[in-house]
Amino acid sequence: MRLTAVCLSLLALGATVAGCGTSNDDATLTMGLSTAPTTLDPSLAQVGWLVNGPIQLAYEPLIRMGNDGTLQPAIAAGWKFVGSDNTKLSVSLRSGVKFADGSPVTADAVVDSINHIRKAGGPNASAASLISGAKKVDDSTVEVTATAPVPNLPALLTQSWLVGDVISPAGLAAGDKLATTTYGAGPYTLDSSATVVGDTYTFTANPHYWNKARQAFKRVVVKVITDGNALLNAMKSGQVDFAGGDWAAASSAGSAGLKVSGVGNYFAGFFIVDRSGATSKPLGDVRVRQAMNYAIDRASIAKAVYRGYGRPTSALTSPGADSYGKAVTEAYPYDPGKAKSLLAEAGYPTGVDVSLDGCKIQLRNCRLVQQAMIDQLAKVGVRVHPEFGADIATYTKMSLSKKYGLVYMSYGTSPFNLMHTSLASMLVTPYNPFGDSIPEVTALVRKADATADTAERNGMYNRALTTLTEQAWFLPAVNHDTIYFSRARVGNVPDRYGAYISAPDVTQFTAHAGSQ
Amino acid sequence: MRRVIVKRLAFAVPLTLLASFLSFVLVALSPGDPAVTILGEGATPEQYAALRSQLGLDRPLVIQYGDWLWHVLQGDLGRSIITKEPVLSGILGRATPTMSVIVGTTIVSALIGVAMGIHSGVHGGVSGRVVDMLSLVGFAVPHYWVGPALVVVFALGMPLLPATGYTLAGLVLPVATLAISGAAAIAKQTRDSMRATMQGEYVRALRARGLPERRIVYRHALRNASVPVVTVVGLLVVQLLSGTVIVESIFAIPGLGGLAVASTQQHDLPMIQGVVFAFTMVVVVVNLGVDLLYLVLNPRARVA
Amino acid sequence: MNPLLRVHELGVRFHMRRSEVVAVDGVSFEARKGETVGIVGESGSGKTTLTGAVLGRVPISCGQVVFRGEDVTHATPRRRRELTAELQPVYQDPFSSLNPARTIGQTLEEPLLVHTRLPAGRRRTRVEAALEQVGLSGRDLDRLPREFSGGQRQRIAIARALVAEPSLIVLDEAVSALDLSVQAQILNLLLRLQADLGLTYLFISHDLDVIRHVSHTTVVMRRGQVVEAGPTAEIVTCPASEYTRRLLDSTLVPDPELQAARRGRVI
Amino acid sequence: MRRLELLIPAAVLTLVVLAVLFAPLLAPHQPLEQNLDDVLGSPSAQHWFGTDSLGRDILSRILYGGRVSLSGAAIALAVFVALGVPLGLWAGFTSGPADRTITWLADLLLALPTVIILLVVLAVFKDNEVVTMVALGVTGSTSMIRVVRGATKAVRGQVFVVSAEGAGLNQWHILRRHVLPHVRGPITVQATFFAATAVLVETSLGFLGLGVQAPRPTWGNLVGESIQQIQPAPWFLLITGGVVALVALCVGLVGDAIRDMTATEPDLPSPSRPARARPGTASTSPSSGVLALENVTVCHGGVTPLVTDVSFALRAGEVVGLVGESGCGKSMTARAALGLLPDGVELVSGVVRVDGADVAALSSAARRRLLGRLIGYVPQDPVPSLDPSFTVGSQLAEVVATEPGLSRAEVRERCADLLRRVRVPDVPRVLASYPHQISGGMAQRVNIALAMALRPRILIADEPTTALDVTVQAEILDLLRTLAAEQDLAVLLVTHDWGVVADLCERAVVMYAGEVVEISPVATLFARPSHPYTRALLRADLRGSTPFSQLPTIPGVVPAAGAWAYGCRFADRCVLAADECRAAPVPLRSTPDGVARCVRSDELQKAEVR
Repeated sequence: MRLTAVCLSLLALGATVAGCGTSNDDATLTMGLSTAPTTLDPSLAQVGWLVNGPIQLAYEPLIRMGNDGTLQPAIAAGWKFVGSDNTKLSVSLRSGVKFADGSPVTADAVVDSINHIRKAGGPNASAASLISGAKKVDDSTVEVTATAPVPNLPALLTQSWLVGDVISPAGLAAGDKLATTTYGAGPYTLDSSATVVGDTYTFTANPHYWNKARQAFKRVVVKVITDGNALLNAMKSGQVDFAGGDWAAASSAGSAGLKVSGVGNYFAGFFIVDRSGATSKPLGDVRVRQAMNYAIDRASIAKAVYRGYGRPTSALTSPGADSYGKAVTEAYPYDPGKAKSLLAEAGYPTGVDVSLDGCKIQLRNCRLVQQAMIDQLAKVGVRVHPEFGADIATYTKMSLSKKYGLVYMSYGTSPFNLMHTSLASMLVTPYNPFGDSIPEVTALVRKADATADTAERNGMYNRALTTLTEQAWFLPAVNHDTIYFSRARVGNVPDRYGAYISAPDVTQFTAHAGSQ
Repeated sequence: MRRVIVKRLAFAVPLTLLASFLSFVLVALSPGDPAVTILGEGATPEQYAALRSQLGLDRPLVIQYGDWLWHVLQGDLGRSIITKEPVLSGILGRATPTMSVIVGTTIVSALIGVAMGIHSGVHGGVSGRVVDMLSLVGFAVPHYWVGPALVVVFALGMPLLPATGYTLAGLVLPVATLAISGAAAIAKQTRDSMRATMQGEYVRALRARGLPERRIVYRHALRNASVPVVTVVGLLVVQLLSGTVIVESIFAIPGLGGLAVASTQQHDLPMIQGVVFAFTMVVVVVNLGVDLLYLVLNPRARVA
Repeated sequence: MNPLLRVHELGVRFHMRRSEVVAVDGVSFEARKGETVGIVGESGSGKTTLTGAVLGRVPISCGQVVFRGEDVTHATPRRRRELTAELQPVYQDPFSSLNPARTIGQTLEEPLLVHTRLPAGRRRTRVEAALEQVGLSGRDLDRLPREFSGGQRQRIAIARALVAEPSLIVLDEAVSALDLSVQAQILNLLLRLQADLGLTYLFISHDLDVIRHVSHTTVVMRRGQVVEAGPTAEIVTCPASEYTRRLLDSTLVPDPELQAARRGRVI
Repeated sequence: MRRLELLIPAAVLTLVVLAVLFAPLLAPHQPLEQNLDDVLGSPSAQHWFGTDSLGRDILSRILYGGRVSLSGAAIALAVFVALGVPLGLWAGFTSGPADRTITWLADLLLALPTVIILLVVLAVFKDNEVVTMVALGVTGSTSMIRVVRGATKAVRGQVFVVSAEGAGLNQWHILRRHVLPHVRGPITVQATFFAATAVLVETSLGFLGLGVQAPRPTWGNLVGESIQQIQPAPWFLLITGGVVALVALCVGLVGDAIRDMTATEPDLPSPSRPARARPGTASTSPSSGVLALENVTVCHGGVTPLVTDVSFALRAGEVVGLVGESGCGKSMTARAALGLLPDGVELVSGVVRVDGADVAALSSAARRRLLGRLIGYVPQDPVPSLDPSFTVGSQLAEVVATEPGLSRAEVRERCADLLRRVRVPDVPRVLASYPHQISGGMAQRVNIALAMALRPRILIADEPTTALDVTVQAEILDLLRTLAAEQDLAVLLVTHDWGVVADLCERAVVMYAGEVVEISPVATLFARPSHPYTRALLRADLRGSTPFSQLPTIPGVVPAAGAWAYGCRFADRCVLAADECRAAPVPLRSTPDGVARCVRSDELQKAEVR
């Protein structure tokens, strides 16, 4: 009798569990995330990770950045700078666009949304702070003003930087609920009933979406699978259609029939943040910092750690970025002999000791790069003493504590004025905790920002980057792709993405006809 | 029976309080900052400070704990600092998968373990040795080893079962992974107590009354041998609460173990408190269940 | 002459959860030096609790235990330990009363370690002497209990009691678990030791025949109370109480005819 | 065999520990030496275990990593033992408030999620392995506390501890000398299993990316790294996980072996000498009885004889006493008659006939059907012989219901009737009672009712009144007598009490050292015993002795099984023993109304007369 009771409860359990299963039909796209999004609120979301996938699904930006890097009209039908100093952008709004709740997207709603995000103080604060305000010009025109010349102001209004994601008036009034529900005008809308926060987010097509051509799926399910192997297994067995992957798994995924694509824009290495020698006197000497740059065998690390998806680089720029130039990326060839002699020249023939705010979490192979670099630095006499924070928050706090000469670098390519703001302006950031800056570099960047001509502007950015690289403020090793796997049924997945794309925009994918 | 329930429940109150207070203090004293988790790496120190004060994290610990407790007493477990999700729904959403894994593992482990234990305890000899050996291997082989191996064989090699996810079929592999060691522990205990019970005088007397051996083993000896086995099963359930972390990770099951790890790393105090609360409740309920089972199984415990 | 041990109106109560159990109720008797007091009773009569109270193992609720004129009813733990040199127990089961993991020598010298400051050599001599007193040899010192038979183990248990040179030995069912021939050996030994050393025994047993053989005075107990007490010869020949008579009638006689007659049967 | 089970895993463990200890000498490479041109190389001659993601030699990393992991496990173990043992001892020894407090704290520790504690400790102490392992030891210690407390409580109640207290030892001495040695077994077992758990937990933390961070190798971060590389290099995890599993397995095996060695063995004589063939003796008893044993020999382990060449028979309605001291084989004989010999003991030769049929020739099912239906059994200890978990009624019904075609009501009525027949007052209450709720005498009545439930023709009672009070004993004996007479029952009564024999039996079979030495009608036996052992044992009985007199005793002890003399087994203790007694085995010889195994029976009779 007792056994029967057990069996019955087991059956009951089975029924509940079965109810939670996700069906994987043609109309559903299932994407995998390795980290749970901390919030669904665009004003508080992190920039640049696939983690933003859920937000991209639900929020329509003013301007959409295509996966190839081009800027495409979205809620904004068009945009242009007013005047020639890149400070004022006039945006004309598309008519008839509605939020998922059916209310219209008005100029007032757009202005309120931009101003809300600007002031929210989220992780995106440094980019958002470049915008000083938005105001309604007429019912179909909004003017966005920057605090200083910002030549890439339109890019800030894309889904990549979130500032242009328009939140409905209801959403702005919703307070904390903004973090767990969606209030956008995007192609999909969150189905809270089929959502387990931190695990599964189910989105259904937004019936009011303005551009039916962009709604390739009826449903998009976002599953959080933190274990990389589990994620890959889920893809191999057909439970997930699209997800980020690991370099080590790329060949195995390829042979299992998954498409492997790389988004090429991350730098792995160290920031040499203590340029005045506060934590370790030798770091104040440019020759020591240069010696460290000569000590790194970038090609070997790229090959061993990123397996064909990484390129050696001496500078923080990628092909296609505004500051790119081949020369600066090859500024420091691998030359341990030169590294030693530079150290000796600087007065440290027996080597130097430096501290590192190291990387502990599983973040873009950071632990391997870090170990390889520590080993190579040790060979020329730079003894690195790492400490590790348990999570990104601790890691950030540690670097801001100004106790570390080096800070681990996992940083994506951005337009150069943004990179300059967070890396080399007076601003205190985890990448520049001492708030260092070089006045002539700052002046050069300011001048470039206000230059209308693109080629001329990019030349100036490259010169500024070259100076920072010559001063050896950074110790990058590899410019690497992040890897994404997709199943054959997902179409329109580009082989290469645009330079500033840090994570694919899944709303641009299509359902591959006849596949599966 | 009522005495036992009242005693256990009375015990549960201070236990819950102390457990929640200890975990609150421990986590609060550890480094890490939800403000940084929320704002990311790019905010200014002033912004962090403002958020911390908005979240009430700048108040003295005792006040923070008292505030939490006050709300709990009113039935409000609060919201996650990070995701803003209500703690209660977060816990409930995660508890179902974890509890299904635990319940499944417990049932499978108990069935297999008891069967193996009976066999070894009653028959001994070579088969007993084999059971001993199997249970040792089950104990020694790490979950992170068995889990992936099972996935490779049953999910990728011959796609019988899903590799990940929380579905009925998806529970098979995680439960199998955990049940290997669970069954091992139960088999060991069952064998030992069956062996002792089968030497009991009443077993000899039952045999002398001509009762079938099966009846003696399953109706009489097993029931008397089951008290220590129930204890081990109870301990297994409690250990599985934390023990599922690895399996949840391997099979991508959204469970309490993963929630405990994530919320600890994010310093999400309300959520951690919720997890600890849930754990404590499970411990209390399991202990109560074990006590009640004792009463059912052992008439001598009933009067006293 | 003052009695060595005087138990006066002794009462022991145990508090259960809701009720109070009176295990021993108003028991009095005296034991004179060199004599044996037999305490006889069936299970539940309180005789074991009574010995516990005398040995200080069970808290006394009322009444008095006087040893050598000293009121030890509520002696401090320290005084109690000192008293153990004078008051030694021997228990029923020779198989469980010796620690199976320790050699005979180790077990026997324990009382000496507690009560004396003798050097190791002298301790060994004393232990050997005690062993010889009970009919074993000093060669057995380094052996473990499991190498001895039940009777030998009971001899060892008696030797342990003797080592501390006590004046009173409490024998709690000390021969009940032994076979007939061994029981006779141990009784002989106990009687001889009493004669040689002037020991006083408090002899607890359920077996009236054993009590009759060894004790000078007998206390018959039932449900915690004394049914009757007095010189053994009187009690076994003309019992005053109905209960004692029933006890006597129930004992079996190793003689078929006699036994049949006692049971009112005819062969 | 037992030794090997300890030696092999212990040897493997020692090898691993030594290899780890001497890693600087043994490791073929430096543990941190990278070679980015040879990452994730498969096992080869150069790198036996292959290379890791930065081209480091995995074998060397495992050797060096073991130093952290094994010392970590040692630390956790030390804390586990240092905390768990004293607290467990304290709780188990004192009981009362200390016990309650400690148990409560242990429960609290159990309720706190280990994961959270370890995570917090790792965060506060920046991946400090030592502190983490200390924390693990603390959280784990609940199980040690529970086990030690339980074991201590068990030892605490032992008579030898009470005796030691009686000897005046203080608590510290008692703990150290008497309790600790007995709790050592469970402590060792717990400790070994925890040591293995600690290794597993350390590596599991590595799996979650926690604990000591690379480049410094530990088994934990090696496992963590190999999990990341499971796709390109599955053997990496195979090796790292394999080392962990091997160590855990060996530690577990050592623990198991120690447990087996410390577990108390049943007190059966160990096989020593093969049974020597006794000269054949003619079956002296007629096989006409309902129960007949013919030349029964029972051995332990196939070699040590416990009972040799026993023959006797019971007629219907006859009560026969089987008498002797412990170790003489009377219980084993009774069990052979029942066909319920303990494990390892078997009937080597001879025949047991029930109603004329050779029991050994029957199938085991048929043999079982004899029990209860033809043969009933009354045990020595009445209460422990009843299943404590079922009511008297349900145990009775279980037996009664084996008779087919009875309705529930009929079964119930039969049960009540059975109890009435064994003169149980207040039948409904007893039927509803559990064994612990009734007195010993009542329980023995229930046992008799159970034995009589299927109306057997033979009753085998093994010391049925030894555990009872005298007043109750008389009642039970009367009951047995009535049952035997009313139902024409053959009763085999095992006893060591001459009084019981005198009271109930018509004949007695006297056993000494595994063999029958005399069979006589009781009147003859008590008046003129035919064997010196019978006579000596009768004389040793103090009933009828002069108070305070020295009793006649038998010198020496009953020889242990397997240590029996070749000739007369009693010769060494016999006052009449002569050379001829020791020369050859003595056969049973007829006496005027029975048999006796003595060459000097005649002298004995004369001496008796004198």
